[in-house]
Amino acid sequence: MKIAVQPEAFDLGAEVAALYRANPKVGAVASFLGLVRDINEGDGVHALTLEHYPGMTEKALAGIVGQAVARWELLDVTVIHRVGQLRPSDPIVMVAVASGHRGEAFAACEFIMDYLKTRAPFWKKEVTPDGERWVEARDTDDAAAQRW
Amino acid sequence: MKIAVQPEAFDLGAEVAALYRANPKVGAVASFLGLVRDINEGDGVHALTLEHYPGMTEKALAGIVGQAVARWELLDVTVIHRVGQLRPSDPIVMVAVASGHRGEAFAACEFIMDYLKTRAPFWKKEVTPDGERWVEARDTDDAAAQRW
Amino acid sequence: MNINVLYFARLREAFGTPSEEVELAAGDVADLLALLCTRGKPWADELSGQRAFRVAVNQDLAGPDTALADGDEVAIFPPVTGG
Amino acid sequence: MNINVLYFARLREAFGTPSEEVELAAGDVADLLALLCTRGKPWADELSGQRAFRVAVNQDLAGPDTALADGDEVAIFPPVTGG
Repeated sequence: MKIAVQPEAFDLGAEVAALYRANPKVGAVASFLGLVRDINEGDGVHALTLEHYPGMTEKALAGIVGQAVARWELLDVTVIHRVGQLRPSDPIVMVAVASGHRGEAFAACEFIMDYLKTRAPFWKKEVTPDGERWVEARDTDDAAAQRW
Repeated sequence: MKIAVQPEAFDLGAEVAALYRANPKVGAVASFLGLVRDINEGDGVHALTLEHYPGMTEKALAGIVGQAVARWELLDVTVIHRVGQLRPSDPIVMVAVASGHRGEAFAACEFIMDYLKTRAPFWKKEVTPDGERWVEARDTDDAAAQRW
Repeated sequence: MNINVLYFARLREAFGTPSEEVELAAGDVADLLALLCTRGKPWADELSGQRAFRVAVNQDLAGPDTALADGDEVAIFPPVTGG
Repeated sequence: MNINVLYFARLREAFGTPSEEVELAAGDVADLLALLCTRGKPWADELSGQRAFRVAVNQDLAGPDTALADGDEVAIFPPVTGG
Protein backbone atom coordinates (compact mmCIF):
# COMPACT_ATOMS: atom_id res chain seq x y z
CA MET A 1 0.00 0.00 0.00
CA LYS A 2 1.24 3.49 -0.81
CA ILE A 3 -0.46 6.67 0.35
CA ALA A 4 1.12 10.03 -0.39
CA VAL A 5 0.11 13.69 -0.05
CA GLN A 6 2.59 15.86 -1.89
CA PRO A 7 3.03 19.05 -3.95
CA GLU A 8 5.08 17.21 -6.59
CA ALA A 9 3.67 15.70 -9.77
CA PHE A 10 3.35 11.90 -9.96
CA ASP A 11 3.77 9.43 -12.83
CA LEU A 12 0.60 7.36 -13.30
CA GLY A 13 2.27 4.83 -15.59
CA ALA A 14 5.17 4.25 -13.21
CA GLU A 15 2.86 3.93 -10.20
CA VAL A 16 0.65 1.38 -11.98
CA ALA A 17 3.71 -0.57 -13.14
CA ALA A 18 4.98 -0.68 -9.55
CA LEU A 19 1.71 -2.37 -8.53
CA TYR A 20 1.98 -5.30 -10.96
CA ARG A 21 5.71 -5.73 -11.64
CA ALA A 22 6.43 -7.24 -8.25
CA ASN A 23 3.40 -9.55 -8.22
CA PRO A 24 2.53 -11.94 -11.09
CA LYS A 25 -0.82 -12.70 -9.39
CA VAL A 26 -2.08 -9.27 -10.45
CA GLY A 27 -4.46 -9.69 -13.40
CA ALA A 28 -6.19 -6.32 -13.23
CA VAL A 29 -5.32 -2.74 -12.30
CA ALA A 30 -8.13 -0.18 -12.25
CA SER A 31 -6.96 3.37 -11.92
CA PHE A 32 -8.34 6.86 -11.75
CA LEU A 33 -6.76 10.20 -12.52
CA GLY A 34 -8.44 13.45 -11.45
CA LEU A 35 -7.37 16.66 -13.20
CA VAL A 36 -7.86 20.42 -12.92
CA ARG A 37 -10.58 21.41 -15.42
CA ASP A 38 -10.42 24.86 -16.99
CA ILE A 39 -14.18 25.23 -16.72
CA ASN A 40 -16.00 24.80 -13.42
CA GLU A 41 -19.55 26.11 -13.03
CA GLY A 42 -19.17 27.92 -16.34
CA ASP A 43 -16.19 30.14 -15.50
CA GLY A 44 -12.66 29.79 -16.75
CA VAL A 45 -10.27 28.51 -14.10
CA HIS A 46 -6.75 29.90 -14.37
CA ALA A 47 -5.28 28.16 -11.36
CA LEU A 48 -6.25 26.08 -8.36
CA THR A 49 -4.88 25.93 -4.83
CA LEU A 50 -5.34 22.76 -2.84
CA GLU A 51 -5.34 23.16 0.94
CA HIS A 52 -5.37 20.17 3.27
CA TYR A 53 -5.26 19.22 6.96
CA PRO A 54 -1.80 17.72 7.46
CA GLY A 55 -1.94 14.61 9.62
CA MET A 56 -5.64 14.00 9.18
CA THR A 57 -5.29 13.76 5.40
CA GLU A 58 -2.97 10.75 5.57
CA LYS A 59 -5.04 9.19 8.37
CA ALA A 60 -8.28 9.64 6.43
CA LEU A 61 -6.80 8.17 3.24
CA ALA A 62 -5.34 5.20 5.14
CA GLY A 63 -8.74 4.59 6.73
CA ILE A 64 -10.50 4.65 3.36
CA VAL A 65 -7.95 2.28 1.80
CA GLY A 66 -8.27 0.01 4.84
CA GLN A 67 -12.03 -0.20 4.34
CA ALA A 68 -11.50 -1.13 0.68
CA VAL A 69 -8.97 -3.84 1.56
CA ALA A 70 -11.39 -5.29 4.13
CA ARG A 71 -14.24 -5.34 1.63
CA TRP A 72 -12.63 -6.62 -1.60
CA GLU A 73 -9.84 -9.08 -2.43
CA LEU A 74 -7.11 -6.64 -3.38
CA LEU A 75 -3.40 -7.21 -3.96
CA ASP A 76 -2.17 -3.61 -3.69
CA VAL A 77 -3.39 0.00 -3.67
CA THR A 78 -1.74 3.35 -4.39
CA VAL A 79 -3.31 6.73 -3.59
CA ILE A 80 -1.47 9.99 -4.31
CA HIS A 81 -3.07 13.41 -3.80
CA ARG A 82 -1.35 16.65 -4.63
CA VAL A 83 -1.57 19.88 -2.61
CA GLY A 84 -0.53 23.46 -3.34
CA GLN A 85 -0.73 25.40 -6.62
CA LEU A 86 -2.02 23.63 -9.73
CA ARG A 87 -2.98 24.71 -13.27
CA PRO A 88 -5.59 23.46 -15.77
CA SER A 89 -4.87 19.90 -16.97
CA ASP A 90 -2.56 19.25 -14.01
CA PRO A 91 -3.22 15.89 -12.35
CA ILE A 92 -4.62 16.31 -8.80
CA VAL A 93 -5.18 12.77 -7.58
CA MET A 94 -4.55 9.19 -8.64
CA VAL A 95 -5.95 5.95 -7.23
CA ALA A 96 -4.76 2.60 -8.58
CA VAL A 97 -6.02 -0.76 -7.34
CA ALA A 98 -4.45 -4.13 -8.22
CA SER A 99 -6.42 -7.35 -7.95
CA GLY A 100 -6.67 -10.80 -9.49
CA HIS A 101 -9.82 -9.90 -11.41
CA ARG A 102 -11.29 -6.70 -12.74
CA GLY A 103 -14.61 -6.52 -10.86
CA GLU A 104 -12.94 -6.05 -7.50
CA ALA A 105 -10.36 -3.61 -8.85
CA PHE A 106 -13.03 -1.40 -10.44
CA ALA A 107 -15.32 -1.44 -7.39
CA ALA A 108 -12.53 -0.66 -4.91
CA CYS A 109 -11.09 2.12 -7.09
CA GLU A 110 -14.45 3.86 -7.42
CA PHE A 111 -15.21 3.34 -3.71
CA ILE A 112 -11.89 4.93 -2.71
CA MET A 113 -12.55 7.94 -4.97
CA ASP A 114 -16.12 8.39 -3.69
CA TYR A 115 -14.97 8.26 -0.08
CA LEU A 116 -11.94 10.47 -0.72
CA LYS A 117 -14.24 13.08 -2.29
CA THR A 118 -16.41 13.28 0.81
CA ARG A 119 -14.15 12.29 3.73
CA ALA A 120 -10.55 13.32 3.05
CA PRO A 121 -9.81 16.87 4.23
CA PHE A 122 -8.80 18.67 1.03
CA TRP A 123 -10.25 21.98 -0.18
CA LYS A 124 -9.97 23.59 -3.60
CA LYS A 125 -9.74 27.32 -4.20
CA GLU A 126 -10.06 28.47 -7.79
CA VAL A 127 -8.63 31.57 -9.45
CA THR A 128 -11.10 32.77 -12.10
CA PRO A 129 -11.36 36.04 -14.07
CA ASP A 130 -13.63 37.28 -11.25
CA GLY A 131 -11.12 36.51 -8.51
CA GLU A 132 -10.57 33.70 -6.05
CA ARG A 133 -13.32 31.48 -4.70
CA TRP A 134 -13.59 28.30 -2.64
CA VAL A 135 -15.11 25.42 -4.56
CA GLU A 136 -18.46 24.32 -3.12
CA ALA A 137 -19.02 20.65 -2.30
CA ARG A 138 -21.31 18.84 -4.74
CA ASP A 139 -24.43 16.98 -3.58
CA THR A 140 -23.70 14.34 -6.22
CA ASP A 141 -20.51 13.46 -4.34
CA ASP A 142 -22.46 12.75 -1.15
CA ALA A 143 -24.89 10.62 -3.13
CA ALA A 144 -22.00 8.71 -4.73
CA ALA A 145 -20.44 7.93 -1.34
CA GLN A 146 -23.77 6.80 0.11
CA ARG A 147 -24.12 4.05 -2.50
CA TRP A 148 -21.46 1.88 -0.87
CA MET B 1 -11.03 7.84 -30.16
CA LYS B 2 -8.17 5.40 -30.56
CA ILE B 3 -8.64 1.67 -31.07
CA ALA B 4 -5.64 -0.55 -31.73
CA VAL B 5 -4.97 -4.30 -31.96
CA GLN B 6 -1.23 -4.92 -31.98
CA PRO B 7 1.53 -7.31 -30.90
CA GLU B 8 3.61 -4.44 -29.49
CA ALA B 9 3.58 -3.30 -25.86
CA PHE B 10 1.82 -0.01 -25.04
CA ASP B 11 2.53 2.74 -22.51
CA LEU B 12 -0.47 3.28 -20.19
CA GLY B 13 0.88 6.56 -18.79
CA ALA B 14 1.52 8.03 -22.25
CA GLU B 15 -1.89 6.91 -23.53
CA VAL B 16 -3.68 8.46 -20.55
CA ALA B 17 -1.68 11.68 -20.92
CA ALA B 18 -2.67 11.86 -24.60
CA LEU B 19 -6.33 11.82 -23.54
CA TYR B 20 -6.14 14.86 -21.27
CA ARG B 21 -3.23 16.94 -22.58
CA ALA B 22 -5.12 18.17 -25.60
CA ASN B 23 -8.36 18.92 -23.76
CA PRO B 24 -8.55 21.04 -20.59
CA LYS B 25 -12.22 20.05 -20.17
CA VAL B 26 -11.11 16.58 -19.04
CA GLY B 27 -11.52 16.31 -15.27
CA ALA B 28 -11.41 12.53 -14.93
CA VAL B 29 -9.70 9.61 -16.64
CA ALA B 30 -10.70 6.10 -15.55
CA SER B 31 -8.46 3.39 -16.89
CA PHE B 32 -8.05 -0.35 -16.78
CA LEU B 33 -5.04 -2.53 -17.39
CA GLY B 34 -5.42 -6.30 -17.85
CA LEU B 35 -2.32 -8.48 -17.35
CA VAL B 36 -1.22 -12.08 -17.82
CA ARG B 37 -1.49 -13.84 -14.46
CA ASP B 38 0.96 -16.64 -13.67
CA ILE B 39 -1.79 -18.66 -11.99
CA ASN B 40 -5.04 -19.52 -13.77
CA GLU B 41 -7.30 -22.27 -12.43
CA GLY B 42 -4.51 -23.28 -10.07
CA ASP B 43 -1.80 -24.09 -12.63
CA GLY B 44 1.32 -22.08 -13.36
CA VAL B 45 1.14 -20.24 -16.66
CA HIS B 46 4.49 -19.90 -18.45
CA ALA B 47 3.23 -18.10 -21.54
CA LEU B 48 0.05 -17.05 -23.29
CA THR B 49 -0.83 -16.77 -26.97
CA LEU B 50 -3.59 -14.39 -27.99
CA GLU B 51 -5.37 -15.24 -31.23
CA HIS B 52 -7.91 -12.90 -32.78
CA TYR B 53 -10.16 -12.47 -35.82
CA PRO B 54 -8.52 -9.70 -37.86
CA GLY B 55 -11.09 -7.27 -39.19
CA MET B 56 -13.85 -8.27 -36.81
CA THR B 57 -11.74 -7.39 -33.77
CA GLU B 58 -11.43 -3.74 -34.73
CA LYS B 59 -15.09 -3.61 -35.81
CA ALA B 60 -16.27 -5.15 -32.53
CA LEU B 61 -14.16 -2.78 -30.42
CA ALA B 62 -15.36 0.25 -32.40
CA GLY B 63 -18.95 -0.90 -31.88
CA ILE B 64 -18.45 -1.27 -28.13
CA VAL B 65 -16.81 2.16 -27.83
CA GLY B 66 -19.62 3.64 -29.95
CA GLN B 67 -22.21 2.27 -27.52
CA ALA B 68 -20.31 3.80 -24.59
CA VAL B 69 -20.08 7.19 -26.30
CA ALA B 70 -23.83 7.11 -27.02
CA ARG B 71 -24.64 6.24 -23.42
CA TRP B 72 -22.34 8.49 -21.36
CA GLU B 73 -20.91 11.99 -21.79
CA LEU B 74 -17.36 11.14 -22.73
CA LEU B 75 -14.58 13.32 -24.10
CA ASP B 76 -12.25 10.61 -25.44
CA VAL B 77 -11.59 6.87 -25.28
CA THR B 78 -8.54 4.68 -25.97
CA VAL B 79 -8.66 0.89 -26.27
CA ILE B 80 -5.52 -1.12 -27.05
CA HIS B 81 -5.48 -4.93 -27.09
CA ARG B 82 -2.37 -6.96 -27.74
CA VAL B 83 -2.19 -10.21 -29.73
CA GLY B 84 0.52 -12.85 -30.13
CA GLN B 85 2.90 -14.24 -27.53
CA LEU B 86 2.81 -12.84 -24.00
CA ARG B 87 4.40 -13.76 -20.66
CA PRO B 88 3.26 -13.45 -17.02
CA SER B 89 2.86 -9.81 -15.91
CA ASP B 90 2.74 -8.60 -19.53
CA PRO B 91 -0.06 -6.10 -20.14
CA ILE B 92 -2.76 -7.54 -22.45
CA VAL B 93 -5.33 -4.78 -22.70
CA MET B 94 -5.88 -1.18 -21.68
CA VAL B 95 -9.03 0.91 -21.71
CA ALA B 96 -8.90 4.59 -20.76
CA VAL B 97 -11.94 6.88 -20.71
CA ALA B 98 -11.79 10.68 -20.35
CA SER B 99 -14.77 12.67 -19.13
CA GLY B 100 -15.65 15.82 -17.28
CA HIS B 101 -16.58 13.90 -14.13
CA ARG B 102 -15.59 10.59 -12.64
CA GLY B 103 -18.92 8.75 -12.53
CA GLU B 104 -19.25 8.62 -16.30
CA ALA B 105 -15.58 7.75 -16.82
CA PHE B 106 -15.77 4.82 -14.37
CA ALA B 107 -19.05 3.46 -15.76
CA ALA B 108 -17.96 3.65 -19.39
CA CYS B 109 -14.55 2.09 -18.66
CA GLU B 110 -16.11 -0.88 -16.87
CA PHE B 111 -18.83 -1.23 -19.54
CA ILE B 112 -16.22 -1.33 -22.31
CA MET B 113 -14.21 -4.01 -20.47
CA ASP B 114 -17.30 -6.13 -19.74
CA TYR B 115 -18.41 -5.98 -23.38
CA LEU B 116 -14.87 -6.55 -24.69
CA LYS B 117 -14.61 -9.68 -22.51
CA THR B 118 -17.75 -11.22 -24.04
CA ARG B 119 -18.03 -9.71 -27.55
CA ALA B 120 -14.58 -8.99 -28.99
CA PRO B 121 -13.10 -12.00 -30.84
CA PHE B 122 -9.93 -12.75 -28.89
CA TRP B 123 -8.94 -16.18 -27.57
CA LYS B 124 -6.24 -17.05 -25.04
CA LYS B 125 -4.16 -20.21 -25.16
CA GLU B 126 -2.01 -20.92 -22.10
CA VAL B 127 1.25 -22.83 -21.87
CA THR B 128 1.34 -24.67 -18.50
CA PRO B 129 3.59 -27.44 -17.12
CA ASP B 130 0.98 -29.90 -18.50
CA GLY B 131 1.07 -28.46 -22.01
CA GLU B 132 -1.03 -26.02 -23.98
CA ARG B 133 -4.72 -25.39 -23.41
CA TRP B 134 -7.36 -22.95 -24.60
CA VAL B 135 -8.73 -20.78 -21.79
CA GLU B 136 -12.43 -21.44 -21.11
CA ALA B 137 -14.85 -18.52 -21.03
CA ARG B 138 -16.05 -17.58 -17.54
CA ASP B 139 -19.75 -17.42 -16.66
CA THR B 140 -18.98 -14.41 -14.45
CA ASP B 141 -17.99 -12.47 -17.59
CA ASP B 142 -21.38 -13.10 -19.17
CA ALA B 143 -23.06 -12.01 -15.95
CA ALA B 144 -20.94 -8.84 -15.86
CA ALA B 145 -21.89 -7.91 -19.42
CA GLN B 146 -25.59 -8.53 -18.78
CA ARG B 147 -25.68 -5.89 -16.01
CA TRP B 148 -25.53 -3.02 -18.48
CA MET C 1 -24.76 -20.12 -52.79
CA ASN C 2 -21.18 -20.15 -51.51
CA ILE C 3 -20.35 -19.26 -47.93
CA ASN C 4 -16.80 -18.48 -46.75
CA VAL C 5 -16.61 -20.21 -43.36
CA LEU C 6 -13.85 -19.29 -40.90
CA TYR C 7 -12.86 -21.16 -37.71
CA PHE C 8 -10.87 -19.79 -34.79
CA ALA C 9 -9.02 -21.01 -31.72
CA ARG C 10 -10.12 -24.45 -30.44
CA LEU C 11 -12.49 -24.97 -33.40
CA ARG C 12 -9.75 -24.15 -35.93
CA GLU C 13 -7.64 -26.87 -34.32
CA ALA C 14 -10.53 -29.36 -33.96
CA PHE C 15 -11.53 -29.01 -37.64
CA GLY C 16 -7.92 -28.84 -38.84
CA THR C 17 -8.46 -25.78 -41.01
CA PRO C 18 -8.83 -22.00 -40.58
CA SER C 19 -11.39 -21.67 -43.39
CA GLU C 20 -13.31 -23.37 -46.16
CA GLU C 21 -15.87 -22.64 -48.87
CA VAL C 22 -19.23 -24.28 -48.17
CA GLU C 23 -22.00 -24.60 -50.76
CA LEU C 24 -25.42 -24.17 -49.21
CA ALA C 25 -28.96 -23.94 -50.56
CA ALA C 26 -30.68 -20.68 -49.56
CA GLY C 27 -30.95 -20.60 -45.77
CA ASP C 28 -29.77 -19.17 -42.48
CA VAL C 29 -27.04 -19.82 -39.89
CA ALA C 30 -28.97 -22.78 -38.46
CA ASP C 31 -29.07 -24.41 -41.91
CA LEU C 32 -25.31 -23.98 -42.33
CA LEU C 33 -24.67 -25.50 -38.88
CA ALA C 34 -27.01 -28.44 -39.65
CA LEU C 35 -25.12 -29.10 -42.90
CA LEU C 36 -21.76 -29.09 -41.10
CA CYS C 37 -23.10 -31.48 -38.42
CA THR C 38 -24.10 -34.03 -41.09
CA ARG C 39 -20.35 -34.59 -41.59
CA GLY C 40 -20.21 -36.40 -38.22
CA LYS C 41 -17.19 -36.00 -35.88
CA PRO C 42 -15.66 -33.60 -35.03
CA TRP C 43 -18.28 -31.25 -36.54
CA ALA C 44 -21.29 -32.82 -34.84
CA ASP C 45 -19.49 -32.90 -31.47
CA GLU C 46 -18.70 -29.19 -31.61
CA LEU C 47 -21.68 -27.67 -33.42
CA SER C 48 -24.76 -29.70 -32.46
CA GLY C 49 -25.28 -27.70 -29.28
CA GLN C 50 -23.58 -29.68 -26.49
CA ARG C 51 -20.61 -27.31 -26.44
CA ALA C 52 -20.86 -23.51 -26.45
CA PHE C 53 -19.84 -21.66 -29.60
CA ARG C 54 -20.52 -18.32 -31.26
CA VAL C 55 -21.24 -17.32 -34.85
CA ALA C 56 -20.47 -14.04 -36.65
CA VAL C 57 -21.86 -13.16 -40.07
CA ASN C 58 -19.80 -10.60 -41.99
CA GLN C 59 -17.96 -9.82 -38.75
CA ASP C 60 -21.03 -9.12 -36.58
CA LEU C 61 -22.22 -11.54 -33.90
CA ALA C 62 -25.25 -13.42 -35.25
CA GLY C 63 -27.92 -15.86 -34.10
CA PRO C 64 -29.21 -19.10 -35.68
CA ASP C 65 -31.93 -17.32 -37.65
CA THR C 66 -29.63 -14.79 -39.30
CA ALA C 67 -30.19 -15.19 -43.07
CA LEU C 68 -27.19 -15.93 -45.29
CA ALA C 69 -26.44 -14.66 -48.80
CA ASP C 70 -23.99 -15.77 -51.46
CA GLY C 71 -20.45 -14.66 -50.60
CA ASP C 72 -21.13 -14.11 -46.88
CA GLU C 73 -18.28 -14.56 -44.41
CA VAL C 74 -19.44 -16.75 -41.52
CA ALA C 75 -17.06 -17.25 -38.58
CA ILE C 76 -17.62 -19.99 -36.00
CA PHE C 77 -15.60 -19.82 -32.81
CA PRO C 78 -15.60 -20.63 -29.07
CA PRO C 79 -16.86 -18.04 -26.55
CA VAL C 80 -14.27 -15.28 -26.49
CA THR C 81 -11.60 -15.03 -23.76
CA GLY C 82 -9.65 -11.82 -24.44
CA GLY C 83 -9.14 -8.85 -22.15
CA MET D 1 -10.46 21.91 29.85
CA ASN D 2 -8.49 23.31 26.90
CA ILE D 3 -9.37 22.41 23.33
CA ASN D 4 -7.05 23.12 20.41
CA VAL D 5 -9.41 24.30 17.67
CA LEU D 6 -8.27 24.35 14.02
CA TYR D 7 -10.02 26.03 11.07
CA PHE D 8 -9.48 25.27 7.39
CA ALA D 9 -10.25 26.77 3.99
CA ARG D 10 -13.21 29.19 3.93
CA LEU D 11 -13.66 29.01 7.70
CA ARG D 12 -9.97 29.79 8.32
CA GLU D 13 -10.43 32.94 6.21
CA ALA D 14 -13.82 33.84 7.73
CA PHE D 15 -12.48 33.58 11.30
CA GLY D 16 -9.12 35.15 10.41
CA THR D 17 -7.07 32.47 12.15
CA PRO D 18 -5.91 28.90 11.49
CA SER D 19 -6.19 27.86 15.15
CA GLU D 20 -6.90 28.91 18.71
CA GLU D 21 -7.06 27.50 22.23
CA VAL D 22 -10.61 27.42 23.59
CA GLU D 23 -11.42 26.84 27.27
CA LEU D 24 -14.56 24.75 27.68
CA ALA D 25 -16.36 23.18 30.64
CA ALA D 26 -16.73 19.39 30.25
CA GLY D 27 -18.85 18.71 27.19
CA ASP D 28 -19.12 17.54 23.62
CA VAL D 29 -18.73 18.97 20.12
CA ALA D 30 -22.19 20.59 20.30
CA ASP D 31 -21.15 22.43 23.47
CA LEU D 32 -17.99 23.74 21.80
CA LEU D 33 -19.96 24.92 18.76
CA ALA D 34 -22.55 26.62 21.01
CA LEU D 35 -19.76 28.45 22.84
CA LEU D 36 -18.22 29.67 19.58
CA CYS D 37 -21.65 30.85 18.32
CA THR D 38 -22.09 33.05 21.41
CA ARG D 39 -19.34 35.26 19.96
CA GLY D 40 -21.76 36.49 17.26
CA LYS D 41 -20.60 37.15 13.70
CA PRO D 42 -18.89 35.55 11.86
CA TRP D 43 -19.01 32.51 14.20
CA ALA D 44 -22.77 32.37 14.53
CA ASP D 45 -23.23 32.79 10.76
CA GLU D 46 -20.99 29.85 9.99
CA LEU D 47 -21.59 27.44 12.87
CA SER D 48 -25.23 27.79 13.91
CA GLY D 49 -26.38 25.36 11.23
CA GLN D 50 -27.46 27.48 8.24
CA ARG D 51 -24.24 26.67 6.36
CA ALA D 52 -22.77 23.18 6.01
CA PHE D 53 -19.59 22.38 7.91
CA ARG D 54 -17.77 19.31 9.24
CA VAL D 55 -16.00 18.59 12.53
CA ALA D 56 -13.08 16.24 13.21
CA VAL D 57 -11.94 15.31 16.73
CA ASN D 58 -8.33 14.16 16.92
CA GLN D 59 -8.31 13.84 13.12
CA ASP D 60 -11.39 11.61 12.82
CA LEU D 61 -14.72 12.90 11.49
CA ALA D 62 -17.06 13.43 14.46
CA GLY D 63 -20.68 14.28 15.19
CA PRO D 64 -22.21 16.84 17.60
CA ASP D 65 -22.43 14.33 20.47
CA THR D 66 -18.76 13.29 20.32
CA ALA D 67 -17.38 13.87 23.84
CA LEU D 68 -14.34 16.13 24.25
CA ALA D 69 -11.41 15.78 26.65
CA ASP D 70 -8.70 18.17 27.75
CA GLY D 71 -6.07 18.58 25.04
CA ASP D 72 -8.27 17.34 22.19
CA GLU D 73 -7.65 18.66 18.69
CA VAL D 74 -10.95 19.74 17.13
CA ALA D 75 -10.97 20.84 13.49
CA ILE D 76 -13.90 22.69 11.93
CA PHE D 77 -14.01 23.00 8.17
CA PRO D 78 -16.30 23.24 5.13
CA PRO D 79 -17.42 20.06 3.33
CA VAL D 80 -14.34 18.73 1.58
CA THR D 81 -13.69 19.30 -2.13
CA GLY D 82 -10.53 17.38 -2.99
CA GLY D 83 -10.01 14.66 -5.55
